Amino acid sequence: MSTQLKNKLIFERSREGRRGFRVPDLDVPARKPEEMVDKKYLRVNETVLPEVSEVDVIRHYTRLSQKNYCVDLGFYPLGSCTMKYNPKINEVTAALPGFAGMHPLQPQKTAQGILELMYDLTERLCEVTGMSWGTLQPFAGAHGEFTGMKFFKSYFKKRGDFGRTKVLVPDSAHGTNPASAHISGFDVVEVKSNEKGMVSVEDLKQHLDENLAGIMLTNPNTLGLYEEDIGEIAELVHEAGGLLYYDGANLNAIMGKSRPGDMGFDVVHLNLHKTFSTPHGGGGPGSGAVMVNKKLEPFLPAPTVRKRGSEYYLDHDIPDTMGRISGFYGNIAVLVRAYTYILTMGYDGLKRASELAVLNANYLKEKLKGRYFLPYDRVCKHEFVLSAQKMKDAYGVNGTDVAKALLEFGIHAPTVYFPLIVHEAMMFEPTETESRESLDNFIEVMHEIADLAEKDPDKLHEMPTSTPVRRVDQVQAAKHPVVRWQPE
Amino acid sequence: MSTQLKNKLIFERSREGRRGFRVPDLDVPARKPEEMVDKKYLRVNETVLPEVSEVDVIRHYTRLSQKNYCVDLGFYPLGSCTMKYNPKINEVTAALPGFAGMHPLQPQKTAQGILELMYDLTERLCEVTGMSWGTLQPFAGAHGEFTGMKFFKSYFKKRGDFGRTKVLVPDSAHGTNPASAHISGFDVVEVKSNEKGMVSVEDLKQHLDENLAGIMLTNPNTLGLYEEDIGEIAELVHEAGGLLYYDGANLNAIMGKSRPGDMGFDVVHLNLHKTFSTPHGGGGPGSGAVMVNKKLEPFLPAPTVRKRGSEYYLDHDIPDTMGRISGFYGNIAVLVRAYTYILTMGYDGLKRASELAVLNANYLKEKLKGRYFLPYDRVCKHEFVLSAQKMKDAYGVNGTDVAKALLEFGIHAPTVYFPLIVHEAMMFEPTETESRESLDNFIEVMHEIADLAEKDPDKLHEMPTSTPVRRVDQVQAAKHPVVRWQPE
Amino acid sequence: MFPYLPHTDKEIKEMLSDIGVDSIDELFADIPAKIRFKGELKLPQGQSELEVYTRLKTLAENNQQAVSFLGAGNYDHIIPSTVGALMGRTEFYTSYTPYQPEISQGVLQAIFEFQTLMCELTSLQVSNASLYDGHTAASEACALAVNSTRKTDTILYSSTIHPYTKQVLETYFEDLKIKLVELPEKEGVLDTDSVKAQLGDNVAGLLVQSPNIYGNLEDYTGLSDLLHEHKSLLIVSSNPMALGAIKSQGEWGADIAIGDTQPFGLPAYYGGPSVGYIAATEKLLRKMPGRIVGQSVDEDGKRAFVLTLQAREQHIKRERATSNICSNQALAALGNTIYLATVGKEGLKELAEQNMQKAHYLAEKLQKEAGVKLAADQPFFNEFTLALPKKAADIAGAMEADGIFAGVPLNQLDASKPDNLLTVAVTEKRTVEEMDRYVQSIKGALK
Amino acid sequence: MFPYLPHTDKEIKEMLSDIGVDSIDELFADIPAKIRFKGELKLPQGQSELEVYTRLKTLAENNQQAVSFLGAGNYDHIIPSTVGALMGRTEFYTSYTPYQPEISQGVLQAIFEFQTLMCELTSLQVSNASLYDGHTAASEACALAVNSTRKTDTILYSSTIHPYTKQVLETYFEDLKIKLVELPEKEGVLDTDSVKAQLGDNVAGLLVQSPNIYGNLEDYTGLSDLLHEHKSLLIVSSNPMALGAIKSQGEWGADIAIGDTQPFGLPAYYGGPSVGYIAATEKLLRKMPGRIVGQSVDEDGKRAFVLTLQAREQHIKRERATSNICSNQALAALGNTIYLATVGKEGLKELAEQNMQKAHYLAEKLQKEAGVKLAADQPFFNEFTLALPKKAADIAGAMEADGIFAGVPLNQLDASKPDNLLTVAVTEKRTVEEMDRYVQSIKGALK
Ligand SMILES: Cc1ncc(COP(=O)(O)O)c(C=O)c1O
Ligand SMILES: Cc1ncc(COP(=O)(O)O)c(C=O)c1O
Repeated sequence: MSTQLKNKLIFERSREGRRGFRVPDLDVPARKPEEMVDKKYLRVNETVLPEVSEVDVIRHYTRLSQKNYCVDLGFYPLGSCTMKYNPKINEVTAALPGFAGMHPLQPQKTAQGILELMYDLTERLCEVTGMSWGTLQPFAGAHGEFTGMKFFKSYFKKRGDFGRTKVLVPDSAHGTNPASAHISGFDVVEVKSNEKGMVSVEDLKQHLDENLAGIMLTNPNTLGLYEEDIGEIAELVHEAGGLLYYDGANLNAIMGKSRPGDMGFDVVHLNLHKTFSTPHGGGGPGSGAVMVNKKLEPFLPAPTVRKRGSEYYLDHDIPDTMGRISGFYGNIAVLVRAYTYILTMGYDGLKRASELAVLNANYLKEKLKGRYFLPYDRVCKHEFVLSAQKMKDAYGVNGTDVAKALLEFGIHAPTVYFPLIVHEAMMFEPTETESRESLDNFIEVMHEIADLAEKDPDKLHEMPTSTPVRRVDQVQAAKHPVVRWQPE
Repeated sequence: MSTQLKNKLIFERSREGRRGFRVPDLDVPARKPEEMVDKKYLRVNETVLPEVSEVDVIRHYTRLSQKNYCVDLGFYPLGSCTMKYNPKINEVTAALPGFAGMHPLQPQKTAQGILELMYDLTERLCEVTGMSWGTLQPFAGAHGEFTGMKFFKSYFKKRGDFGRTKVLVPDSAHGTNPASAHISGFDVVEVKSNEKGMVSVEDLKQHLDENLAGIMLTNPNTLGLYEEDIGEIAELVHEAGGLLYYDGANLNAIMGKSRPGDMGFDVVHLNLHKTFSTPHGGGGPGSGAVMVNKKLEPFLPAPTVRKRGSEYYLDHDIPDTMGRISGFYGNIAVLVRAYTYILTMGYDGLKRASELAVLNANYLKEKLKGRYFLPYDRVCKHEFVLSAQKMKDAYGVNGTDVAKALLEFGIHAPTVYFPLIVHEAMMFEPTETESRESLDNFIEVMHEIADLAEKDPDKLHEMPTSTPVRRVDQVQAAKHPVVRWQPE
Repeated sequence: MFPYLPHTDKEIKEMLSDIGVDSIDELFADIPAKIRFKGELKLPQGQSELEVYTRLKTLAENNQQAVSFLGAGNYDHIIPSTVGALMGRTEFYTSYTPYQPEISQGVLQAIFEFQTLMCELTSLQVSNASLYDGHTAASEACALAVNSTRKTDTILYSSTIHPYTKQVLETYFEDLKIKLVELPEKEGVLDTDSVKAQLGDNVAGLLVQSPNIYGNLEDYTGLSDLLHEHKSLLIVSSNPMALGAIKSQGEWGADIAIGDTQPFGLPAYYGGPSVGYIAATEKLLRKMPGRIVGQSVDEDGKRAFVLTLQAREQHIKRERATSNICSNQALAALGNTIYLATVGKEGLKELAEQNMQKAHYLAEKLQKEAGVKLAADQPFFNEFTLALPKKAADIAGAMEADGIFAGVPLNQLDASKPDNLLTVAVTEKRTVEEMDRYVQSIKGALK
Repeated sequence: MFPYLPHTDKEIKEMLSDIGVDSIDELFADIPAKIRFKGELKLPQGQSELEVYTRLKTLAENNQQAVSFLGAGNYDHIIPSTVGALMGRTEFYTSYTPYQPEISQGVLQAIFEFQTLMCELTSLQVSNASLYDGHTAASEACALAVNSTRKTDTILYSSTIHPYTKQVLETYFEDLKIKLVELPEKEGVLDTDSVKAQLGDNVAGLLVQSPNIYGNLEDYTGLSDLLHEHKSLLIVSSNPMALGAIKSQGEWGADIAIGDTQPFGLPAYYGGPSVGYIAATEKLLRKMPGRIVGQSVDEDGKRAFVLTLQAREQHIKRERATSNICSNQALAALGNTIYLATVGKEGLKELAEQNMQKAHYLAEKLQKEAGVKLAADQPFFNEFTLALPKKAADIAGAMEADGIFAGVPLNQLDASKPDNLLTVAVTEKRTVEEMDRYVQSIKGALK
């Protein structure tokens, strides 16, 4: 296609007077806005909304879509993101008009189906995590963390324990952890990792005082390692009067194998858009459902779904509730998908998924560690972290270069520069839905990149060349931010 | 992606023992086939059906899809094909489970909705064509032509007129016309076009004898020209005792402007997958609905949809019927789309569509005729034909080269080498859904190709280079046909 | 205002001026006044999506559904979610016939896979890109038999083929100087003894069907040899779902295999779209009807797929083409391909077996508990025919009130059949409860 | 057998051997025995698609729908068919956050368009890639006000904002040493006279909403000047559909605009997903919460889009980030973008006007024919509040029997509100017949 039609913004396709949508004929008297409402309330500014036909809209976004990678096109070895396959049946059930058409404030007796689903889902997520009840309202993982921190707050407030202002977060934690603790009114204190890549119990002990509200952990941690001292850590924190928060982003490693509740956690958030296969949608919507044990159940956000006899209802009457955390009840369409997935997989499938996720990760790790530096060389769970530091020192090829080279080969990049405790970190999470040949192809490509790093590093710096755009100037974007299109 | 995963057949992705589908658990006693049926009836051969996961299936066909051009990606100036935009609302209505789940033999009182739709659609198509009733059963245009020929046969048989064995077909006709006449038991006789590109009335008159069954015409004809003598032709054929068949593939030019019935045609087939916006699906399914005038109504294929009081029913009781032409009632899902389209457009929209289709074609014609030879230079209807003959003689660039160059520019090729009466024919039909800038882009590209033909014809012979594959060796394909994959 | 018509008034004016005319009407001035359409078509005005959708939804809801034991060529099978997801890719469904292979490898490769699958299932060597449906495929197969045998003028067919197939054949051959001869049945299957009597060098082929219209499996042992002795071809039509378990056409020695692939991932949709499949022996390839995709290479030597052997087709051969077919059922064939890829080798076997197991469960239960009889004592796949003590239509009518579509009364398809025959189809979707309800319901209806 | 688990037994064995272990269990040996989970999760076994679908369909059918006049933040608008078709493109919905711009231009450009649209509608200069919903957007906006003003500790808000927004605010700020002060209303709108009394240099901002929870439009003339005198920010929340007709936030002089874009092409879906939008003045850009897409160029100088200003975000700034948000509502924002592109400039105007016209038709008819009163005599958009002579919940309950969801009883959202207030929303989808039925129904209910 010639450039005339290519690479335009929808606004640049606009033609004055063109229409792409027919509004139904008005069946009540036509009155001008100013006949109904005083002019001072009315809009004066014209908008530059596009003026395009339906054909324009469809072609524009169809072409745009083809500039995008996605799970249905290939492998995402993206650590901490659990980019597993998003089953198609989930999309079918989520599209059922009996769900999609529901207003959040319609009478609850006309909403028994969706309430049952929410109840059932909560129950199942509790079983998987070993907790007692929960909330499906958080819109994403970070929102779940915030909710978790509010559980902490409510719990200590209820006990009149106002001095507990400190939340511990490991240096390997995801950025949302400290941020969530902070916006919930906690002071964040970093706990160090030990030489094994695990929480240092020694360091932890330094922080166990009367100001301790609790700790946020993920297990397996962001290095993909199971925290071997988790039992002791839980005991220590509880003994010090603190609570334990479980960041469930990494649950995909341990379903049916180990439950946060059994580890000693008091509150758990889950990323249904990771472990439970709901699609990422280019960045959302997800769901950060939160499960708690009996101790924290009184503080659930309002409302929570409950059952009375055979009737399901939204319980707003929670005396010690932390309050409301979202407008309505969360990303319901995401919940329908997650529920569908759990039914499809069953106890046996979920466990098998974790087993194979761990198998895939260890297989990749073993096949790559000869060519890339593996800072923590032990059995991993669902993911593992390599470092490009040595490559960088030797050939000037860094983590970004490896990431961008993968794009050239038609594979998504790993997560890079996280966790922060590994220099030039590259974090790989294959998930259970990648097949052996997909992994082998990836290994082959990674070896090829390692070869190139030695033989022709400049070629790597040039990559990617065959993608819809090449490396993008991030500095210019941040220095002179242009965050909207402007008409000429 | 490395070649390891690319460009494979689904069979080449197969891994022994892999599964992509779970069959529901059996809820009746499990018995081996040979316990139910004597072994001699049972299959022995293993099949090489693929053994792949759901993930494999989705990725395989998603990637394949991206190797395909389509209307939603761009312009198809494909003459005789009416590649107009396929509205999305049609897909929504066609997916309604109330239609999709219906068995063709379920009791008709449980099928009133679909029968009403079929009735209504027949009525509307009759209005557009000026006919009296019809059948929606033909699966495609060619099937409609066959049905039309069977109307001819039935009519003459009923009259005891067994000598009428000859059907006239212009030399500019689509290949399906003579083929359909032939497989219906007629002898095909070609009628010549005159210097204006229209049916030669002189030549026609040579064939008007007692063996004449009738004539098959499309109007506008395949050169996109309205047959100016159509009134006289109809009179002549009728006077000679023959019938007139209208190939409706070109109806998009004249909706609300001119009706085959008014022109004097006795039977009309429509390509609902052209004029009525149903998608082509990579080659089908379409629908070749056939409309007839009162004279031919007694010979409708059985069953036909009728109404009695407020009840719709399938009338099998048609004493003079030509018989059954398809298993059930046609491509019903296609009918739902066409009906949706007619409701959306209304009388005003259909007429406007034809007006703009003709506007677009004339605009293109005027903008291209300076650079490409236009053999019949007059106002056209929805399409027009250029010739690459001069280009071929001068620079060795033929119709295929122009077609393939367009692919390089991201635009579909025109129809080439049809109609047969123009050397190096290139047939352009823009349809009404292409915007001004889409046409202008096309014109620009066509001019660039004309420039290249003069300056660098070899470059054109090389094209396309950036498509998923380059020019394909058709000779080898036909000489040593490989029409299925073979396991090694 | 029409959302699919992008032209603004200003653009129209400019375009007219570029063309050199003053109005759109001028562009239609070549239509002779006498036959020009004056006034407006008697149709309602255009409507908004909401209004159109509301109308269509109302129509859809005016159809009723029930637990279905209807078959006779159209079955209620599971459709995996992959099928809809992938058939819904716009690159597939809004693309044209793949005449330009460089930008059509998606459709071409999928059809090549479809052809391979059909060859595999039928145990034959070549296949095409699809025909309209299983019934018209029978006509094409018989035409193929006529065209590829010498000096033949007769097609034999079994009286046990689908009555609609028969009727379509009759329409097709009525004007072609080809005789159609029906061979009798015996106890619900083709009376194979009758074949010999009708065979002769004028016979192009014999068309049989198994499972046949009663659901019965037929035994074709020795049949192909017999036919081949007379240079006649054996054409066997089969429900392709059955081929997961029963003997395939190639295994019976058939020359041509046909059938309807609706069971493979296509919704019942009141009968269409489905796909007529055809597969044949290698030597019939150049006489095959319809489009065929072949494997080749591109200019860089890369494997590529392309429509091939087009010299058979109407747009080249015109009246001498092997068939008049042009547009076929490509998208539906893609659906079949995705279906078969998804269920896979083991899945298809399992599904076929479940169909058989469930049909046998119900048939036995009906005989034992409802005291009804099978019309014939023959092996069957997922469909069987009851010989009822009352009119089948009445029984089915009574059972409808219980929310059950009980089966197809055979005289509805062919008025010459006895009116007490009810053909019952049982797919993998029918549960044991539904079947038990069926038994209860028929007991009530028979009272 | 699990369709999403591709491993064959053979592959597992080989992979284990490559890893150098004997069994999968060995890979889990690092889980301390004490806390290892023994036994199996108490969940049912995995099921086939058909079984799962049947269960979900049953659940879906256990919900009932009616002609809906429900609003209060979630509305029943037309969704053009383009929205579903394009949101259903797998390249969009199965893609990850566009951290790799080279292979994410599709999502990035669409979000850039979304940001532009939000700026245009609100008449403000910058916007982000989306927040969770309109209610949490209010908290983020207030936090932005606090973070971008100096030494402030107070947020004022109008009592006429959505009660749920209020409640979310309370949860959000409860532990943050920020005071929330509610300003009173007068006749159904913010009592603007009360603002002055509460203003001081400690006030970070004032949050107001128009149309407010009653549906009333508020008059903010002079308000931004007043706030700006105290270096406080004006935050205005608006139903974005209203912005097609009513004064936009920027036109009122607001510093921050927020709201919920559910009306733009998103199904009601029991409240989610929707999108919280936020737009602001240029100078607040570097304090904005959430992801932002910026325009840049690639190495060849070609325009390209990229996530920018990431230094604000948690994965870089950790506890010092402007917000903790990471995943947002990207796909839903894409839906909004497609919606707005489809309805376009004129379409949005027309839709907004129809909403207003229909709501006014019903409001007037109710007053004239059913003798009910509006709670306040104020201008409104597509929603208005009735002050009924009986409990609103009872009236609504009675009307449900006529197949009508009559509106939201306001005390259901906020128990402190009078129990006779019913907020009624009328969108372009409601027909004159439905509204006339409404009037008849309420007359009956009031008897
Ligand atoms: C370990 C961890 N925790 C929390 C999150 C935040 O989840 P969300 O993006 O859903 O807010 C992520 C997301 O990448 C994560 O990897
Ligand atoms: C003029 C004309 N007639 C008939 C046909 C045959 O229609 P179908 O392909 O639907 O059989 C075509 C198709 O291209 C055509 O262009």
